[in-house]
Amino acid sequence: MNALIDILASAGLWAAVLRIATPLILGTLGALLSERSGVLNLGIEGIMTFGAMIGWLAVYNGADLWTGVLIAALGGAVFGFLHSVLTVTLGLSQHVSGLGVTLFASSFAYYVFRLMVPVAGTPPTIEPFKPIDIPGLSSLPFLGPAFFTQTAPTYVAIVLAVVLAYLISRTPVGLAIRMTGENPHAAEAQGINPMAIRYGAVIAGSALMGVGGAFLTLSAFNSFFPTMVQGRGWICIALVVFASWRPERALFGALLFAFFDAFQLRLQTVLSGVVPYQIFLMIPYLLSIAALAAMARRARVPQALMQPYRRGER
Amino acid sequence: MRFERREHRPAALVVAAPLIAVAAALAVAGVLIALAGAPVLEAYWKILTSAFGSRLSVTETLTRASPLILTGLAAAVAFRARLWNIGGEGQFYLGAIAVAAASAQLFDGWPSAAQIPLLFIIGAVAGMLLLLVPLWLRLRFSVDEVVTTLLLNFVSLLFVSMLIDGVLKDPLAFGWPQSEAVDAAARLPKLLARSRLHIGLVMAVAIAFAIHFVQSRTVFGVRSRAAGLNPTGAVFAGVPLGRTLVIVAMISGGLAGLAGTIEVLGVKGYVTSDLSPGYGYSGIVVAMLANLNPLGVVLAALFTAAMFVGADGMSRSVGIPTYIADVTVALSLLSMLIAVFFTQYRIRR
Amino acid sequence: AAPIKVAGIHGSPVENAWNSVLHKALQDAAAEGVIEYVFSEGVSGTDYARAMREYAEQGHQLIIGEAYAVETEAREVAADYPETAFVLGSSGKEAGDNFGVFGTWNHDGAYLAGMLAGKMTKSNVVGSVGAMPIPEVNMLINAFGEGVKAVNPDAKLLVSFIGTFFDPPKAREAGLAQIDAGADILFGERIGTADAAKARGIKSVGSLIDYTPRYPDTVFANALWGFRPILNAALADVAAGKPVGKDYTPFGLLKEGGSDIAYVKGVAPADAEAAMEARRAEIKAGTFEVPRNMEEPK
Amino acid sequence: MTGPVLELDRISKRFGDNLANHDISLNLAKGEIVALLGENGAGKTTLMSILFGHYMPDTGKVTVMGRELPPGKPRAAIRAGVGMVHQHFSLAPNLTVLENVMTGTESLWLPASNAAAGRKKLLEISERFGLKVDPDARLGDLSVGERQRVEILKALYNDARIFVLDEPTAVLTRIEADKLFSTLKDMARQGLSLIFISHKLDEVMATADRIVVLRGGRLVAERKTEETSKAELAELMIGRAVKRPVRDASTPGEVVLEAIGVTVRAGGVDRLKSVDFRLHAGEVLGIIGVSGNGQATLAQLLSGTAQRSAGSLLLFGEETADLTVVDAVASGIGRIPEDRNREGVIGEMTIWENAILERLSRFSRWGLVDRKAGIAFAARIIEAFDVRGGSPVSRVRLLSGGNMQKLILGRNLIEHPRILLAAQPARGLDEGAVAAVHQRILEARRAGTAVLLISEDLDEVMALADRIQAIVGGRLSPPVNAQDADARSLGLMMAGEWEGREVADAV
Ligand SMILES: Nc1ncnc2c1ncn2[C@@H]1O[C@H](COP(=O)(O)OP(=O)(O)OP(=O)(O)O)[C@@H](O)[C@H]1O
Ligand SMILES: Nc1ncnc2c1ncn2[C@@H]1O[C@H](COP(=O)(O)OP(=O)(O)OP(=O)(O)O)[C@@H](O)[C@H]1O
Ligand SMILES: [Mg+2]
Ligand SMILES: [Mg+2]
Repeated sequence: MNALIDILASAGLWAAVLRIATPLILGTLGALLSERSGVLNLGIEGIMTFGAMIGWLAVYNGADLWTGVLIAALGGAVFGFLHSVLTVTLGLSQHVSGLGVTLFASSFAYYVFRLMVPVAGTPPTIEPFKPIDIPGLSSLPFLGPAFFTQTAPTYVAIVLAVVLAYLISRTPVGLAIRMTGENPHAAEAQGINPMAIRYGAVIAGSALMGVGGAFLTLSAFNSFFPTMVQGRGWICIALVVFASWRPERALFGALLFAFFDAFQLRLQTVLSGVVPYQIFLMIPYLLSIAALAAMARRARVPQALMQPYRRGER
Repeated sequence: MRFERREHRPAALVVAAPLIAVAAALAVAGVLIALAGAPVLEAYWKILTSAFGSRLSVTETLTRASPLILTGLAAAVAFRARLWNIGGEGQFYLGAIAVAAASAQLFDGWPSAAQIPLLFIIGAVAGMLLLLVPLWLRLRFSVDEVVTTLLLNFVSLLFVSMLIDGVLKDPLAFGWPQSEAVDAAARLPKLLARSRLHIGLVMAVAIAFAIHFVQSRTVFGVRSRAAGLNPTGAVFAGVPLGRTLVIVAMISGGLAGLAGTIEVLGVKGYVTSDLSPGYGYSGIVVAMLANLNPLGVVLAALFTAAMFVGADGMSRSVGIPTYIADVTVALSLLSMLIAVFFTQYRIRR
Repeated sequence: AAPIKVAGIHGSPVENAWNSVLHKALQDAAAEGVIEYVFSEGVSGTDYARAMREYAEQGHQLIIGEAYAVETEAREVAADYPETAFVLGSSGKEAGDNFGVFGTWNHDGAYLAGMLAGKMTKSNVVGSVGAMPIPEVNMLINAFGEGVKAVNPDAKLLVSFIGTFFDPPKAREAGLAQIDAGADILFGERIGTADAAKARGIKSVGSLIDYTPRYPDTVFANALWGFRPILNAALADVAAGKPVGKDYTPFGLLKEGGSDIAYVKGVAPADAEAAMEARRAEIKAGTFEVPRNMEEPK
Repeated sequence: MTGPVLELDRISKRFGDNLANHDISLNLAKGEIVALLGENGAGKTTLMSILFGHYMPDTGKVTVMGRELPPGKPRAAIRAGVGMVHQHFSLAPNLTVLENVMTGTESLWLPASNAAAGRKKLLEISERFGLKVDPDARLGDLSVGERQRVEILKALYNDARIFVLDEPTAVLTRIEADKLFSTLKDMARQGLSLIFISHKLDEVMATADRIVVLRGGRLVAERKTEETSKAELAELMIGRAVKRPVRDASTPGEVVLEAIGVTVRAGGVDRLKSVDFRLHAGEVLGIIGVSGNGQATLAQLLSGTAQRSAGSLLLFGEETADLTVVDAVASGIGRIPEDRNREGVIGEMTIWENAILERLSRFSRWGLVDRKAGIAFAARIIEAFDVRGGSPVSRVRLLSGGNMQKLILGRNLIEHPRILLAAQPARGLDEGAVAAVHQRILEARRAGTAVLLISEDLDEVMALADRIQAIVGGRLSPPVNAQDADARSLGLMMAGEWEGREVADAV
């Protein structure tokens, strides 16, 4: 029992929570934005992989870190564009297209990586983001090490969650996105081009996913490994549901899941093997399913999610 | 630009579209092959010969197609009734682990003739059960099943990983997380010696024909289609919606579970957490390529398997990164989806 | 003699430390003209047997790889291609004339590194991060722990497994968790662990390959494993037409020059280095044997 | 006066082989109300969709206030002052009324949406035109009439000068419709111009200044309202004179269906509260009421898709247990659902499959469908009921509403059911189709079928029903004979004005 309290009271746990959560926050926000406009993007796992690779590759080839982040965003956007062409313009079924994009983006990332970086033992490294020292805050007892010793992308991710929450609930474009996700015909009747909105949301969302992937190679670690995204994208899909499509809850959900993960890693050091680690990993999925069942009646799901919109077809 | 649905599909287009799609995919893949510095034309030739050029390649292609046919059918059957079962991968694993457990723990020493049919049933039931959960959530709470079935894949995989790392762990596997091997009598007979090809293929093709028959000729087939196309209308016409969907889910989940079953009994002999290279997911794409037609699924599965086996073998022959195989498969799937679309729609302005 | 045609089949991307040891040795051999080398990487369990068969049919004389995830199938394939020699990393036994096995026994180096770490820890807590509790990983971590305890019986060893082979960010998090739990030296069976040590300015021990160039101020010792002696032994057998159906593991032992410790002198106290070197000499001489404990460390 | 506010110039539009609009020109003056009439599929919605920019015309142009609109751009039409109320509502159920109204009205690049100003404007408009709404209500919680109001408010909010309303009253009750039209006239007086589409000639005559008739995609006539008549309009639309049939006197037979104190509970609410009625062979019993008062539930109860929670149901004199769809069909109840597209047919399935779906067991053996027999059955229906636009193997989706309805009627009537349940059988149909449907219902009555007609249309009920009961808040009034009823007394019944007597009867 004391051991558990020690874990909870350690600043390291909370710092880890923020770190582990960062790629999840970014990926979840990206998926959420896209789904709010009515497009499910199961390409996320592949897009994160590609972002992780291309962002790292850029930095490895001399770009600075923020340029790497930008290139990861662009890389994500390109696959977002591909997904949009398939699902928005052609109206192909979104989950099938998404699975195709995941397969393509990840295998393409590995292929390019292998061509660009011929193998030499362990993969080469870059100099990743460093924790930033926030004067005043970082030196606070407990709070400082717990919450103010992160790298810049972590703070960016949190700010983005707030910005996105504001964007969706308070701005004209957010309203347009929501209406497109609820009923694209209604949006069109209001003079909004639902196709353009969906393109925008999917592409911007995919850019966020790309950045989420790049966090892994530019901040959490300093090199790229094939398969290193390890299902984080799928967790994001679950978290969107858990968050009932709300950015502020997505932030909470990502932090909650990261908490389970960080806690689990620490629990192992005191009670190794008592609870199979798989149990902890199942939590976000099971919680999301439970959340869905609990709130399904309240119909928070964007009503036009996964419904293609074709102009002039009834 | 606008797309207009075709009321009639020109036969020439239906034939040409997939060919164009494959050509387009290979053209893009060719650029990537050239980037790696390999001879492109030779690479194409190697794709063909690695998929079909020898006894080994043919049997390998067919072996890989076998579970794909079943997962493809699982998706096609469900999608027909608008039951979006994205959970084939999870059902595959549950089917696999169930037969591995049953064969090793319950049927140890039973004769093949008794064991194998029972194991088929057990594998199918395991897959079914996993799909009935999201179906229940849909019928009871109107929870959309796309997300729930998708998420249950990960739960299922973690569950299997927990079992093969725990109670079902093979004590003889030196600590590697894998299940105990199935009884020798439970292994499926091989179709050809010195190959991996097993009777699962025959079974999968037979099931495809059976499903085609059920869908096109039986009362249940008409009802499940009605339920999928317009649930309200189906209920009004007296189709027992819940019951129909439950049966559809049982067939769909059962087929995916069966895919896991034949992979364990026919190929691998035990369960690891990398038993499936995404068969459940590929099955969805296979089903879409086949336009949900059960017989088309057989062809689409063969195509997908051949593409992978061919490109994988090619990468070894011409010495380029192995990842080209997945890239080629992904490209052909995406371009095939587009091609299928253009057989259904035409461009207007 | 004509170079021997060798194919490598790597279940993981060749960046993975273990595979990189094989890959590097094979590449070196190829560069020397001893062999012709082709390889596949990231070959999943489903595809592994096909890759073996394809290489065998293409006429490669020796196939190097890993059977861990496909033990049964790999032996079936070998039986089907008696003309081809297979030497694969395996937890099991050799089979027939043409299926040889080898294990990864760099535990000698781990033990020696533990002896240094045991003397260096101030907190009396050392950590270790592994992939999953499979025998060779267990043996390595246990050997490291034995080394620590040999010089510092009060020291405590923390053990974490990340449940997967490829998630460096996660290994890093596991390392950080151990540092939070008091560890001041980490043994990194997985890449990513040293990054945690580096982030917190403590020392760390690498495994399989020499991580010191990658983390110059962090990784002060490595439990190296060399594949070249195993490869040479296998090549010699193939060239001589002798059956390869045997266990090549011992060629990877320190005694045989297969594994060793690589450390940065002057980081550990001089007496610790001396004690360690003395033990190293004993191992080489065969007068001391590092315990091989494959049980899951607790 | 200045020139027309709106000009449609030689508009043509083709869908596949189907010429939906051919060379149509049309003007609209300031303050004018024009009605657009035409059979189902005549091209009215298509024309209006082109005007609004949903569809691209193949040829022709649209000019608003002297400025040509770029084709295919709803935004441009809205900017130019065109507002459209769609045949099928275009609203987002999960957004609030205010959000539905405001979406798209501000520049998308503004950093914040000015909800306060939007709310103020919305309330002002709703005040000015007497269209009351709660800006913060979730749209999905509103009734159909309220949604209609939101649709109109949306257009007004966009400062529309030209209004297009596509069958605005199709889903409204008479009372709601009357209110709507008085609002529209008021809008016209305030200088707005309106085009509305309707199949109801009474409304057209009462509201429009001018009437434009389309037939087969062409503009066939234009009349000033005072210079034409309902009869002429009907003839122009269909190309021949149509007259709605009226029932002739007959003597009802024995009671085939009797409900005693039936209550149906759904979603935690009593939708039907202890209702009583008797249905005789060879008569039409009309159930009239404002939508949302339980007629859908009553229809479901007798279709076998809803079950009672109390009371008893006597079918041919015998107490029935829960009535399922299969029971209903098997015991000879023909069912015409209220919503033909959602309930009546499966659009993507063929005509023959739709024809036999509810009696599959009769068209199958050993679980195998007898395709030949099904096709023959469908062919008989097509022949006997004059279903046009498809063969037994073509998809139902391709049929127009009227023909779809004939198919549904046909599959029920061809076997001479003993009871026919007809819910809103003529909703949304054009004059010709309405006449055909009424004709069939009366023929069935003559042949001894007991018909339960559920309708919101007073004219329809008065023309067809022998006896009439009103449904209000889930309760049924006692029956009155049709010859004793007039619009006024029925109106009172629909407002629930029988309560005093009902208690007396029950004693
Ligand atoms: N999206 C579409 N795709 C193909 N054909 C269409 C489409 N919309 C309309 N049509 C065709 O155009 C013709 C006119 O249809 P439209 O909807 O304009 O009729 P309408 O006059 O509005 O009928 P109703 O009174 O039933 O609403 C129809 O016959 C139909 O064939
Ligand atoms: N998506 C479509 N593609 C092709 N043709 C269509 C489409 N939708 C409708 N049609 C055609 O439009 C014609 C009229 O359709 P519509 O839906 O307007 O009928 P309707 O009589 O207005 O029905 P309702 O009364 O239910 O509105 C039909 O002949 C049908 O073939
Ligand atoms: Mg219509
Ligand atoms: Mg219309």
